[in-house]
Amino acid sequence: MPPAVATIDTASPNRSWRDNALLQGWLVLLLAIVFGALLAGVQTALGPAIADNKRNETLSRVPQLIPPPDTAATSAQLEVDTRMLPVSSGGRTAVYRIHRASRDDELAGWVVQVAGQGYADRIEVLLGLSPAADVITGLFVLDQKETPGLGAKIAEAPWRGQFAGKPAALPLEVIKGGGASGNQIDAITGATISSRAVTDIVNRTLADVRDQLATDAGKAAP
Amino acid sequence: MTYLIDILLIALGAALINNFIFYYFVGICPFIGVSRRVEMAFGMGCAVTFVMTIAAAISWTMTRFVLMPGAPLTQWIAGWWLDPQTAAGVDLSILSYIVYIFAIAASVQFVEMYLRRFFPLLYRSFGVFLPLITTNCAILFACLTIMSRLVGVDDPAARWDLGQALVLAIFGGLGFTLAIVIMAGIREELEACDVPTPFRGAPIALIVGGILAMAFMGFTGVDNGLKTALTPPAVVAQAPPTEPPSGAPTP
Amino acid sequence: MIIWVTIGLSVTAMGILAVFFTAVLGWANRAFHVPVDPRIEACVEALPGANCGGCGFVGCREYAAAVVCDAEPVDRCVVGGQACAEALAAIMGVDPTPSLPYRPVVHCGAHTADRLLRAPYHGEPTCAAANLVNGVQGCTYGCLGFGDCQRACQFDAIHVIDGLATVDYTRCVGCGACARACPRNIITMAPFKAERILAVACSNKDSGKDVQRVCKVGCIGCKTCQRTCSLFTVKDNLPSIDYDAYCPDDLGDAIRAMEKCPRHRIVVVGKPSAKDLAALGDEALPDVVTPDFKTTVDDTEWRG
Amino acid sequence: MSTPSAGQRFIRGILPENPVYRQMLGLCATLAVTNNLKSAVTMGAAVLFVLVCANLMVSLIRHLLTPHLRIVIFTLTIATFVTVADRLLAAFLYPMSKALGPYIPLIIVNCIIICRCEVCAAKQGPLTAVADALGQSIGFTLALVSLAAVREILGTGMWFGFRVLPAAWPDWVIMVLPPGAFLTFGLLLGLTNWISAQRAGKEEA
Repeated sequence: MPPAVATIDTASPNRSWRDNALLQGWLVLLLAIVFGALLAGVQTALGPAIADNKRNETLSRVPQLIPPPDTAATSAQLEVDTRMLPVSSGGRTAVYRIHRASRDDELAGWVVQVAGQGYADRIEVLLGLSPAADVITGLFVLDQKETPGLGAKIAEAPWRGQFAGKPAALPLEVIKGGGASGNQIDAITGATISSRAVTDIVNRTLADVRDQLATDAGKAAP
Repeated sequence: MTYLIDILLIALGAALINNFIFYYFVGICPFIGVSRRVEMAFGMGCAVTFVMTIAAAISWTMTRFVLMPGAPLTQWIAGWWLDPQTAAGVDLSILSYIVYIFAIAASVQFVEMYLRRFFPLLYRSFGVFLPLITTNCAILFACLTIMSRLVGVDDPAARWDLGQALVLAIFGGLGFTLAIVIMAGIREELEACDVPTPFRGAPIALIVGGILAMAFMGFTGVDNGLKTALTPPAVVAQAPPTEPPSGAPTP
Repeated sequence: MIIWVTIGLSVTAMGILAVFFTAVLGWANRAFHVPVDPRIEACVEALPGANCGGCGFVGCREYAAAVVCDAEPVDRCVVGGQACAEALAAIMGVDPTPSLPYRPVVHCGAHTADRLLRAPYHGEPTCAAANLVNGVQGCTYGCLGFGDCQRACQFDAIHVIDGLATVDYTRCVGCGACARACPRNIITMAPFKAERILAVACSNKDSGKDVQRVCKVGCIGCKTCQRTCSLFTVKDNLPSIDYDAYCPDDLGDAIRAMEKCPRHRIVVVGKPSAKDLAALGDEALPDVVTPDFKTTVDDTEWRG
Repeated sequence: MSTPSAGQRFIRGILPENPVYRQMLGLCATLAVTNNLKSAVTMGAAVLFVLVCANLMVSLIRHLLTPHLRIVIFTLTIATFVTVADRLLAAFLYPMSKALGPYIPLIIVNCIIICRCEVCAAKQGPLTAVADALGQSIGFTLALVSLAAVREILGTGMWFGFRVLPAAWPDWVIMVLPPGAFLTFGLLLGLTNWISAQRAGKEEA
């Protein structure tokens, strides 16, 4: 039975007191206020839980992108603080979210969270850099909507593992047909656009933030 | 210049590439239900585009100034009781769904009364669709996309302004109309073909819709290619040669 | 403290929003108040409400609005019949005089035998489908004979006899469903100023030579009728009758035009005359088929 | 026809009047989230929660409804419960909430809920309304699961995460993409029509 169509209340003019708009809408008013209060309560109750869900989702990845402590002795916990770093390059200011990971206040590495345009839609990645920001320690794809089965392979370990250990100074190139060396990355067969998109994002991030991070690292390290 | 490219990309994306029906699956109920005749479908399409533009305008203003976590109006009012620091913690984004649906339902009711009064002929042709539009997913989806472009983006420059929001609404509506009119055309021809009895009506419409979705899938990646083509070479020249062309952050 | 401010703010925000929208809707409800004529509601009650389309309108409300606003004749409602006509007349304060009945006229006279260049057609047996196919029969204007009109008619008043749609004027109520259903639009509604009126039984607009190639009886556009009687005007090799100027009593030269027409395309249509009835006198009467009332005119059942 | 009782409403919701296959309602959600089973079941649960609460609430205040504000009141109640469901999901099942993304709020305009409010809740008592809500949402979840099972098995060869088809079986990527949703649902709908036609045929014969 199709939903009944909302009929227009063409009340004939003689029903005066019913015509006052507020009187008719009192139920809507009451409901709106009651629901406003209910939702505010839900917000205060669940708000923090959701916030740290969001934060954990990225922070839980950070330890994997930070090189293990060279001396196994220091088993201290990693502290991570996040700040936004606006960078203006080529007439466009881009804002990067930088996670600075330090182990008992000795810089352990950087993780940059950045999003770029992929083949179908946005790709958001976490890029791990060594303390001196000269070697890429790893890459993790947070969010992508590439074609499942093809482009979606950029999120899987074998492909994104290639970035670990690559030098950060030279821009990376994507090549087809395997045999990548130095600063080359193997493209996923049938998804070169997605592979190239991720590499472009990495190159652009490196070009924008590398020197800033290096100077920060220089300053912070004793 | 890049603002215009942004607008073009949003327009193209909403109308063809990420078509509301074939890519995001919103607005399927009218797509199956109302697309029996082309003029009915076109009427429905225009009504949806019209109401979607109004809803987009209302939802952008409400989100930008009241519902966003750092919305200026909320901060200003909260500032009366709280010191600015904690006032930043006040965030009404939980009200967004209610505000959008309230705005949609009210604007549909308002448009219906307005049409009934000033354009009786227009009302007779597609007035009957208006109550159906309140339960149409496409309009709420447009508001949600606008919200995600305002709230979900942490880089203030990439937030959408009213122009971009309206462009998304108008071209999303046109994409919806295009899809539903194509479907209506096909279904009118379908009347004359002998479809096996269990597949008559909705099932055959869905299968035809699947084929149309495949055709529309051919558009994926067009906006990406267009962006790299349209990025003015001047931007590339300044950057040091080794650095790849820095495309504008995603629309 | 921040909790109370959040709750307070959201409550006030929702309150303001609700007040604003209810006020706007309330004002709009009054400002855009369409002066609905109470008589329309009364008429809708008087009508049977079956939305059958017998009056030529989509539904009863449409017909009621037409009766009230456009002074449509009150006796159009077929289902309601005389009682309903009187009720409407009472509401409108008009006397229920029977108005001019509109009846369909099929502008084609060729039976299957008369049609040339016919190709064997095994497609969907409906006029709508056959109309899409090129070359089903030579004449691209005339009746296809697949019976879309017969299916559209709810009063069993039009039948495809020997490939040609023929109207049974004793049963026809003039609802126009057949005219709407014909994909070639060769059924038009004509005002019957008398029981039987003249009509042109062809709709082929090609030149004479082409017509003869495709049809044995088609009108060749010789303009004899136009020369003989001013009632006929020939445009694109096809005569048409000006029904407004048509008056049934002085048909002198129109009848002469009918006789002089070489292809006999000007015919008399309407209820069978006494002579036809006499000719059929001895035949056994077929059993009466009661028409099944399909109530919904347009069966697009929209479910959600 | 007499207003059906709670039991009838419940039974009818599951199969005879299945909201998706019979009444063709709520198609937006059905096609969108059924590319894998986990999100289909979560969507079913969310719709169950919202439908039960909304039906209960509406049937409690059904005597106060004014005719022309009816739709606005329904959408308001449903929107509130959907926001609550969305926040609960984000708090406790964050990965699922990210996977479903914009389709949770789209439950608000899901035709099933507004239709059930109109048809059943606004006319009958709370008990029948809740029974009807349960029946309809179970029917809806069944439909989602049936569609998601077909699409996930053919699309990725997995079922709820376990590998069902041998790895050598090429994945039909189309099944996970939008066109696959249309085609699968069209074919399944045709199948159900055919089955019910057979059964109706057997009963008559």
